[in-house]
Amino acid sequence: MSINIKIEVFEGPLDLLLHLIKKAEVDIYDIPIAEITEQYILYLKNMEELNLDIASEFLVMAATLLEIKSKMLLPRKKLQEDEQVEEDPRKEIVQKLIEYKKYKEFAEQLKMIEEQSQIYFKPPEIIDDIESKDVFFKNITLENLMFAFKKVIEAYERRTNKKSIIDENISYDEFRIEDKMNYIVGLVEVYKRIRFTRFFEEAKCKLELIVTFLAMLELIKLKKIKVYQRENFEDIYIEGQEEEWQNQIF
Amino acid sequence: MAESDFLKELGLSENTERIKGIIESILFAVGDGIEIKELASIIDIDLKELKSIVKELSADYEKDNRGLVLIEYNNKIQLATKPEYSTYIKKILKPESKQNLSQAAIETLAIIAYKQPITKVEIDEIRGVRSDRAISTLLERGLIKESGRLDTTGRPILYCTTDEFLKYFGFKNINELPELIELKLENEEE
Amino acid sequence: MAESDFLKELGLSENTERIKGIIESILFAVGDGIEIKELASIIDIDLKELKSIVKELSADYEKDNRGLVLIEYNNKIQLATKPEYSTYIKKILKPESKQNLSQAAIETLAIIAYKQPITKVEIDEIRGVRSDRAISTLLERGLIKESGRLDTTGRPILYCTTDEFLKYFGFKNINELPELIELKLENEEE
Repeated sequence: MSINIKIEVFEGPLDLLLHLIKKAEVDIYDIPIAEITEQYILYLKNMEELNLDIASEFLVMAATLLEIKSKMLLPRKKLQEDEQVEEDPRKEIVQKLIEYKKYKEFAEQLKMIEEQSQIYFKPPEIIDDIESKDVFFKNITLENLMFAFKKVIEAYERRTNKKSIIDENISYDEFRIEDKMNYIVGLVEVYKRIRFTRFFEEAKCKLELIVTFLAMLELIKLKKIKVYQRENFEDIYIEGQEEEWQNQIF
Repeated sequence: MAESDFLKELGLSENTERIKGIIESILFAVGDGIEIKELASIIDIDLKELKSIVKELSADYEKDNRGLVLIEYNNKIQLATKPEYSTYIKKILKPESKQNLSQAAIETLAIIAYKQPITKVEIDEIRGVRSDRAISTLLERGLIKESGRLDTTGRPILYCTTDEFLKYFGFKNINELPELIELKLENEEE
Repeated sequence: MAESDFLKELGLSENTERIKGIIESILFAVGDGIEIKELASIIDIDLKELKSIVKELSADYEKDNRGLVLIEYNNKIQLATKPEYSTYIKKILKPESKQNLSQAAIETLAIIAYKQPITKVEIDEIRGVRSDRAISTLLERGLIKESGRLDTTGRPILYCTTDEFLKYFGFKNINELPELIELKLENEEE
């Protein structure tokens, strides 16, 4: 008899045994152990001939099958001697096979789902570093910012009768162009566009006015700020140089 | 007045539409499952209301002009592509982005899914072979995870399935799994 | 025949809707820009026809119930979330930055926003309490910054708000703020 066994890959001895049982079309609860053992060993021999590595588990199973086979050949003890029905030597292996079969069938279902369910997911968005510097607070909105301001101003005005806080400062007779330049640049940075007169409203003396004006001229020279007027006699505005002011209304 | 009722209705439904948009944008950005509860707190909306909007949204996606579906598992929702358009996606995505599991891995997964939490020794016992490689593949794919240790000699690691597993196979939660298997097996025996 | 023309029309428009769905699913799965040419070859459709469908699709996304937009650049198209929903997305993608500002910090921020540039002494004066901690919190959070020094005794540091502050409240520039507050305060007094 020519051996024409297609060498399939089996996941393990249980997988192979299930295959042989199915092929032999026998009842799993009543395995013809001699026949199945023979086929099992034949399969291992075929694997050997093909120089396939045989996992040790396959060999252990071969030994187990041979042991069951020899047990099956022993004459059965009489039932009268013992109340208990003697165990079928195949019982353990059958239980194992049945349990394994259950999971194998479930695995088959999973495989089918895997092949059919062709859905794809999208990788999550990565928020870059620049954005991650953003801060978010749960409890702060423009509304409560205004409310907070209104409250503190009211409280302040109840405490004092003064309108201007700047007046509280003691002016010092040393106004430096450098400081005024920083001051102007700071303001321009904050407000982007400021009325020219704004810089002089807070001046406390003539000297300060002059120093401020000089600082402004210096900044214009350094091209740090722009001064412009839409029409004669209209307000003069100061703006940061880097601003795209052409795009604005003026 | 009927008119004001109508306007109120209109306002509410406009709001619903906007919330759908918000949900979509969040799910798109996250690219993963998100708990419905968390979503409700982010949008600052009643959980019950959100659930009903999610249901509507899910139905919206069924239209032909939509390429996405809303999947649900473990009280999470996630966006995914429509299965019927997968042929087109396969054409552009690299094949390795979706590799089917080996027989050993899928058997091991089946056992873990059914018997979780379970140790490697128990899995080996059921399969009749060692499952080391299958387990490490499944861990790598994020389909299973370690979940504590058993209180016996050697304190072996216990394995269980992940949300990724539910998502991958389209199960809503792990509880429905054993029932599904049992049901299937019974039907086959008939 | 007019009837068959009508049916043909109908068939075509159904097909258009389906192609929209296919485009959406591809863009979603890819999660990046894709060349329109490549898209046309994947869907196996005329480039001109695709471009007109993409245009329609882009308009579809403008509806309220959509959370995505179709962006175009370099003959590529890509899906992105709608900018107006970004606050929600940031809430979930960066949960660690969800913090509350203290009342002291809010008050201090309000004063600086309105009166900038302003010194710590002036802030303390208005609040009636020391604002050191509030100021350092605001500096840390990047909502305020130092902007030079005042020309008086001790040359105290001046504080002003940052671009971050503008971004957070959605202002284009700081000029909008005092006017808004003025308006609001007047309205409240009415």
